[in-house]
Amino acid sequence: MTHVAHAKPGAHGGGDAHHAPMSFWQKYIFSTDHKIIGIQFLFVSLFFLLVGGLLAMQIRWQLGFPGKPMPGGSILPQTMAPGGVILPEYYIQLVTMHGTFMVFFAIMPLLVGVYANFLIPLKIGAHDMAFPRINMWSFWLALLAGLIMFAGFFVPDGAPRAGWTMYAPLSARPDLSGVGVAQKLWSVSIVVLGLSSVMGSVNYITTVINHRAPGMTWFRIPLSVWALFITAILGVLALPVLQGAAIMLLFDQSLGTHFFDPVAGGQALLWQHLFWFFGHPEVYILILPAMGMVSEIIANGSRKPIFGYHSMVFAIIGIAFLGWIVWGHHMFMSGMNPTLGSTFMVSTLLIAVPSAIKVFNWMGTMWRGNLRFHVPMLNAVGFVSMFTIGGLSGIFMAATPVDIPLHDTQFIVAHIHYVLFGGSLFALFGAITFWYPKMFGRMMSEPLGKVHFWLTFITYNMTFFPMHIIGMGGQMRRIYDPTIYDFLKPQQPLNVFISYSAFALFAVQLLFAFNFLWSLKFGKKAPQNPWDDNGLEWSLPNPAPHGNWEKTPNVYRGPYEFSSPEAEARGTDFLPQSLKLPTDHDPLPAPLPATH
Amino acid sequence: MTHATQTLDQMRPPFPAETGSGVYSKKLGMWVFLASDVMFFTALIGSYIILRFGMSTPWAKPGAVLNVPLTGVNTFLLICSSVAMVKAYAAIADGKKYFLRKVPGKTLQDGGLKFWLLVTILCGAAFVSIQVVEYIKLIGEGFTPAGYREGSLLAEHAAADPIKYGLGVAGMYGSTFFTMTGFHGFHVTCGVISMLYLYFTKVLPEKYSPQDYAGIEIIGLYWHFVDLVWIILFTIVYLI
Amino acid sequence: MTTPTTTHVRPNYMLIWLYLFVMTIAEVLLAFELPVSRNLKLILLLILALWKAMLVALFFMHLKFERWRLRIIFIVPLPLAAILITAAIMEKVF
Amino acid sequence: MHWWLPPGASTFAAPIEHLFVAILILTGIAFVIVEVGLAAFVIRYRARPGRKALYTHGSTRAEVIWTAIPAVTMVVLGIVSNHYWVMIKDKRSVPPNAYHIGVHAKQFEWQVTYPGKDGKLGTDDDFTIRNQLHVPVDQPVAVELSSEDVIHSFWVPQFRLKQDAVPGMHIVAWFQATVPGEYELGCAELCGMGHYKMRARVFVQTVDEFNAWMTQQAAGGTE
Repeated sequence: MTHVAHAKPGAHGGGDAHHAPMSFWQKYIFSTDHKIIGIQFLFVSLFFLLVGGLLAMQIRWQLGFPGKPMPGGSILPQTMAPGGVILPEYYIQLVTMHGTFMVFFAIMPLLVGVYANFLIPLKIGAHDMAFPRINMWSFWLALLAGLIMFAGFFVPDGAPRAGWTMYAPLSARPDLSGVGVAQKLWSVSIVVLGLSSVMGSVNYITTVINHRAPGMTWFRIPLSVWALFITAILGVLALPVLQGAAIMLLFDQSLGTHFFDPVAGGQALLWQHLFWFFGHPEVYILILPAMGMVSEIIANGSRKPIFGYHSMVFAIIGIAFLGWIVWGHHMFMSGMNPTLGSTFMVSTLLIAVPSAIKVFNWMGTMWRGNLRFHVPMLNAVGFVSMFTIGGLSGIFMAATPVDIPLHDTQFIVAHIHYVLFGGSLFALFGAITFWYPKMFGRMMSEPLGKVHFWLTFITYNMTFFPMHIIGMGGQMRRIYDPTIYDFLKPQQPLNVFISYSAFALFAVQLLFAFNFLWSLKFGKKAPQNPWDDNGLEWSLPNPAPHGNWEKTPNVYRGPYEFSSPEAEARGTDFLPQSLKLPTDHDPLPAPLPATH
Repeated sequence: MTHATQTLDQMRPPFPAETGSGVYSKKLGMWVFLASDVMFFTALIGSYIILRFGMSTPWAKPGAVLNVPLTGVNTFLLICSSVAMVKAYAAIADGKKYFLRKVPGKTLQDGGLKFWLLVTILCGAAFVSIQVVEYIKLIGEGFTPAGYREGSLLAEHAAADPIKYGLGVAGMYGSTFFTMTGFHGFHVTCGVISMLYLYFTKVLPEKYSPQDYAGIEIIGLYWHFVDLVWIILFTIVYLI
Repeated sequence: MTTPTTTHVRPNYMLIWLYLFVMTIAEVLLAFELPVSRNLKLILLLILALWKAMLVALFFMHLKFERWRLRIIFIVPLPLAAILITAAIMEKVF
Repeated sequence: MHWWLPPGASTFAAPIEHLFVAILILTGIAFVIVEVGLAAFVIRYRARPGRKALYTHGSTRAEVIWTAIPAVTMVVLGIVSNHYWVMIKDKRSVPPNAYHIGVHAKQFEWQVTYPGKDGKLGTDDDFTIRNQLHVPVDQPVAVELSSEDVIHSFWVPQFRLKQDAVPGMHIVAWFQATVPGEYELGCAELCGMGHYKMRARVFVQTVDEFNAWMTQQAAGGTE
């Protein structure tokens, strides 16, 4: 077996020896172990992903079959769907909470909460995060925020009704939105979530800067960690802005301040500026980690070094930088100064450049490779092809004149789902499968994974591609019943088609849920390095023990030395980062910085 | 300290020579947090600037509504507490764990960590107390987050002299003033509580030494940052 | 020790405190007593405030004695703040 | 079933559609390169016994090429787009002979104020009609948008015109209808529970018809 070759003496075998046995509570609930915290995040955010998905199904029912009783809808209370027929006010709650849950409590924690926690220390050779206890608090605060948000469904008037973007003054004035309590819960939840994200991000940044193993130089860091590091920087700088905005919104709702109330001199657009100044970096928080993990998987699946490692890193940094100066493109139709709009248009179009670099470099990595189509690789290739569509459709909206008919229509809904579902979620399906053995010591089912990928790929495109067309036809976002408009009536059959596809897409995801849960107990036992990968994490047993390495590993080379001559000399096509060849010298460990 | 963090401290990983920040993790983490706090205050102060620029009627004249002498005293207190903090830092770096000690040849006694940190805490606590008094007085006069309260003394003054009291901007004035100074006060309170905690768990038991006084340094960074924010706030809220 | 805090000459903290104190007094006098135009007043007050803030950051927070890789952390948010405020103000000036 | 933008009925339709097609071609090329390339690589380079991957860390030349081409394309696209953007949205682009109509949005209706016989808004003979927008054909019309409560968005798909109505702001949007007929005005920004039914009818009439209608309404007095 090839994966025995790089086993390091002392790297495993009772790796937990220096830790006294812990009770169940210490080990799994109030854990400070970054891997357990990652797994906690995984279960919680998968739950919220399911919640978001269920909300989406109801939205699709209403759009496909407006006014018809929803199957099973009769269990909903009279205030939401009497007799199973969705009410307009419930419909807006659905779209609001679908967006909120998916963005803040599913995709963001899945990418950052789960994989920043799980991968950063494992991939840079650290024993844990820099601040394990703050890390634990970050998880519990995120869960608290999620529960506060979830509670919105069960208070009088129901969940918030202002869209996930919470545009003021609709969100600020209960008399206009019709929601009192839940609107405040939204603000409180976001403030708590912001705190959690900042705590997490401070941890990730400090860990990456200070806790790398000897020899793990900046340009030997795996791309996933680079992406997560830059994401953490975005998080630390962007989330406080949203927190500040949410606090002002909360004060408007409860203390009688007038930040967003034009009647008393406030500015309605101020909310949009603050929200999108956070919101666009947030968009990259939702895609950069996916890009990083996909890079990891594509290099592994292609058995080739990543094409243009340095430009990949600079592309990540470039996207993150541009992310701060493009927020105005969400406000092209808002009555913003048109000259400002021109500036934002150019900066937005420029994002195509680093994105193109990434896509072509992924293709360059696959070019003349030896492609192994394991499930993660399938999903990663799916990511590249779908992200490309999402990126290209963005150009339509970046060009301001073309944006006029497309803004706030289903076209933008298609675009965001091509990036967040076709992008982030495909990457996550790949990542979950790829690192599943590291988390749980077992493999997910390969045949089931392949069936899931292909069915998802097909139903996903059937669901979201036609949305471009109905968006071009002019269907506005968040409207309860498109059939009352004459110009939308002809395309109602397409809406029905999308709804059926969406139901199928949801059903296919149950396959993934089954695979995930079933493999926990009955999956094949994972070998130590199931994917023949180079990463430091695979020098540990599966699952890795608390504290990771007994002795900090040394790093001798970059993360993507697949098919190198040295590897071939060993009769394999991979070369783990921690494997010492006779020609390698040990990196010098630096002295500890003084504690003051 | 939990078991896990103890073992982690024992097996702190070595630092690669040519990389890393060159400072220990807690300090680095505090700086990253401060950067994030800058963005938080950007949201609040930025909104104030944006809203003030957007008003069509003039803002209230400095000192018309707010009590500048009182907050001037507050500013003084915060500057004093900041310098006391840095003196505490210098004291423990020199190994002075004591409260006060007689130094030969000098009339004033020499302050150690215990003395200077106590001064810091007292000044900080006094700042918060004065701010609470200020709030109570302002609200009593009729200045609330929603603007000038109907029928209050302030509303009468404002009606008589709308330019001086910025009648047209009362709502914005109240909103921004209370939010900005309120969150600054919240930061000060958090700092005072943390310092009290350190004072009783680490400073009085003399756990800090010239080899390890990370706690003093990072709480100091936070404290100076809060002072820095106040310097900006005092000028743009009270004086302009 | 190789850490910067021990290699540099410690600044005279009480002197910095005196500067801060005097500048605060100057600010209050400027705002209420000095008969200069409003715009000049505004600029002078902002310069004084930034100067004081710089003193605190450089000496009390020791940024003067830190390496650039640490200073940069504190500097990065400032242009972002400037971008946000400038863009949102431009809104009103067209 | 239509698969394209709704048939255009204003002077903005043609330039926007041309730009749309241009972007469609550009993105179409990129789409084909990427997707066909991916498919070809997936088939051609799949793992087979004895296959060896090429050991390479990349090619600076290739990377410069695929950095430069998108960069140049995007800058050109930006310059071209900006021309039309200024034409449509810039305040100074509103034609001086435009016919001004006030549109006041509120939850959940459009209140359209016509200038009456003197052709000027803000005079005594103004009159207001709910949810009906009458405009003359081939005549620039400036819509003066305002909002009562929350943010709404003035959206007539056939005119290719969308503009938010923001409370506290006075926004002027202009267009010139080219095809007489009946259209719909919808709200494109979530404005509350009744967002979906915030619908008004738009009548594009010949100048004679419009004048006749105007006279009749003005005679009927203000509502």
